[in-house]
Amino acid sequence: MSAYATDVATLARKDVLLELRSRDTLPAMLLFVVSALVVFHFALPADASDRAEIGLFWIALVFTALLGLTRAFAAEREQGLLDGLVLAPVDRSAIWAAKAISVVVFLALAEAVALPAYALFFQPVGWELVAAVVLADVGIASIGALLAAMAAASRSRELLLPLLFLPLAIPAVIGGVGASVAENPASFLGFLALYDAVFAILAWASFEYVVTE
Amino acid sequence: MIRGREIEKRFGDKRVLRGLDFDVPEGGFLLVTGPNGAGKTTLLRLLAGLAAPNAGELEVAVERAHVGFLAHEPLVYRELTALENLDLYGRLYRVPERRERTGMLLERFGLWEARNERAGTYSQGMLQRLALCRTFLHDPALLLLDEPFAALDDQGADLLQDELAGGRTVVVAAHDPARLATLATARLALA
Amino acid sequence: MTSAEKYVLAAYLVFLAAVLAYLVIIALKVGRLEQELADLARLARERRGG
Amino acid sequence: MSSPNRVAAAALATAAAGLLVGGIALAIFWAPEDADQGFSQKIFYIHVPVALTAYAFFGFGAWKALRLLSTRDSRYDLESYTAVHMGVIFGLLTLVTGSIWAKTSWGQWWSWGERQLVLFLVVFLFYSAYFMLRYSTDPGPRRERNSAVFALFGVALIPVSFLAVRIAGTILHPTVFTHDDGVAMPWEMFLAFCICLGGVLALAATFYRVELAGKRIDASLKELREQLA
Repeated sequence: MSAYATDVATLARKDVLLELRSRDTLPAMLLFVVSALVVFHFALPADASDRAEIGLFWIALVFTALLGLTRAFAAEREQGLLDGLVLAPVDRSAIWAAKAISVVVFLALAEAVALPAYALFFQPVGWELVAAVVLADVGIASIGALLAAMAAASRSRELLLPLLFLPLAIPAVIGGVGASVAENPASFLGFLALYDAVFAILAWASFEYVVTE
Repeated sequence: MIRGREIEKRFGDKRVLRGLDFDVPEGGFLLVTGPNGAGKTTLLRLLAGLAAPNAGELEVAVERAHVGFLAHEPLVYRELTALENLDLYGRLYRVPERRERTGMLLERFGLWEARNERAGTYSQGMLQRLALCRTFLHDPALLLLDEPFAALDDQGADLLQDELAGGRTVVVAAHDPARLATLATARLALA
Repeated sequence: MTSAEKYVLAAYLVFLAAVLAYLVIIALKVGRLEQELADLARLARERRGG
Repeated sequence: MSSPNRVAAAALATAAAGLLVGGIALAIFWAPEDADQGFSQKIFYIHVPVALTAYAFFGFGAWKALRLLSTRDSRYDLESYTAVHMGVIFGLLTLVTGSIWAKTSWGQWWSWGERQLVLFLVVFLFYSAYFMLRYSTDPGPRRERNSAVFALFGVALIPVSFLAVRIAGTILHPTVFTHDDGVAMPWEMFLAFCICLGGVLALAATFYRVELAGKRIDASLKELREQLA
């Protein structure tokens, strides 16, 4: 594998190992997404439209992602470790790529629980919803990983990350909800792919500036 | 090896370093002294490439792969064991015969018995020794050490002193340079 | 005035109000800067005057 | 401000005043009324120029951010910050005049069908977060670079959100009413519009220079205070 891919793999393995060791982000995300869906059930009127239910699913997804992202650079921040990674002879965007991959992994695990729960509580899950979720995860993780590193340098991290993240997540929600509801989801899935590409490239190119001075 | 001319570094409106000149030849030993907040750590971060000067010219004729940086923080993950931490850095620095070198360093710095314990369970002194293992893991040509003797007991300090004498280029920041006075080939006092 | 005219007037007044508010903010800022400059000048004189 | 700057600023200010007064007068008294919207369409002459100016500032702020990242010269940080700050002020003005226009055209202060305004709301929310990022990060290279990167994300968000709001329109809330102010309008209207636009842009440039000068004086006073302390 190319040197870059090796570094990304090394760093991603470390992120997943850290999570398995501390076991604080993943259980929280799983519990959060299911309890959010249950709360939504009570929040919705009995004859709620499909679109209302789908909309709430996507809100649950975005906030579950936020939960994971708030913890994304927790270890590096609390132990002042980012310098260690930035010092290494590694392309700094590999740190971002590894973190984004680990966020996608945690999100996917949370969705592996959320989608069946949604099918159980609300309505059957179509392939287009699953495709939209996968595509949205990529965009959310790419942007979120960069914003998490940015917020790590600020004083009020937990407060700042949602503010930075939500406006950027609006297109993902529009694409996601649209794909799940529209007769031909193709245009929405295509939009999500464009959204992923634009922001993944921008995040990949600008991460270096977020971690060096 | 390192050349600095009129180096200046500002943090917001506070000027931390101003008009600094220094030269460190190959194998040289520069001792940087000064009270806390004088900018010693900032200077080391500039040399390590973690930050760039706002003005002036700085040349470090060594790539990141050959720089060893011992910071205030040990830069090791508390949730991972000593072995896992060194394995991570070993891969990132592409250290040849990673396992053998890791074992040798842990042995030398007296951490072999605790190699499978999480760094979070280590005492401050043990953490500092693990940080030293991390710093020397890739056999760096340039050593940047920030208050290296802090939190080290005598035995650890002796180990470090032997390592420093190994002919590498070294820049050390310390505010009580007792142990280093003999080794220093040049000094830089920051006000 | 028709209701449409009222609303159009309102829109332009909002714009005017924004411009004036901004002028007030800038004026206050200039005043603060002058005050700060005066303090510094006094400080400098004390330092030099001994 | 150095003297040539002061002359330039004065010239800009007078140009702004002249263009604005002339433009608005033309728009209200000379330009023909819109066929279906009638007199309420006159808000167009202030709403659209202000919106375009806001976008111009966001683009300008992103350009300065790019300059900061490539040259590390913190002079650009102040310029990028001022530009985004002006962009948000004009953004607020756009939302207010836009909702007044919605009220007089369709009787409600906000209509999700009006794509331009919805897009503007998303962009406005984003750049408001820019200030949260600046206020919660200590001054220094870290804040400058994070703000710069964030400003670049804003510029990428504008076209992406434009597309998102457009496709959202097809299913989520069919656009019942919208101000499709295409350029196919009588030349008188277009002329009045251009003059108003020139006036607003000149006014914006004046404010930008004044605010930037204010921020620079602030910075040098702080530095002076540090040396004297």
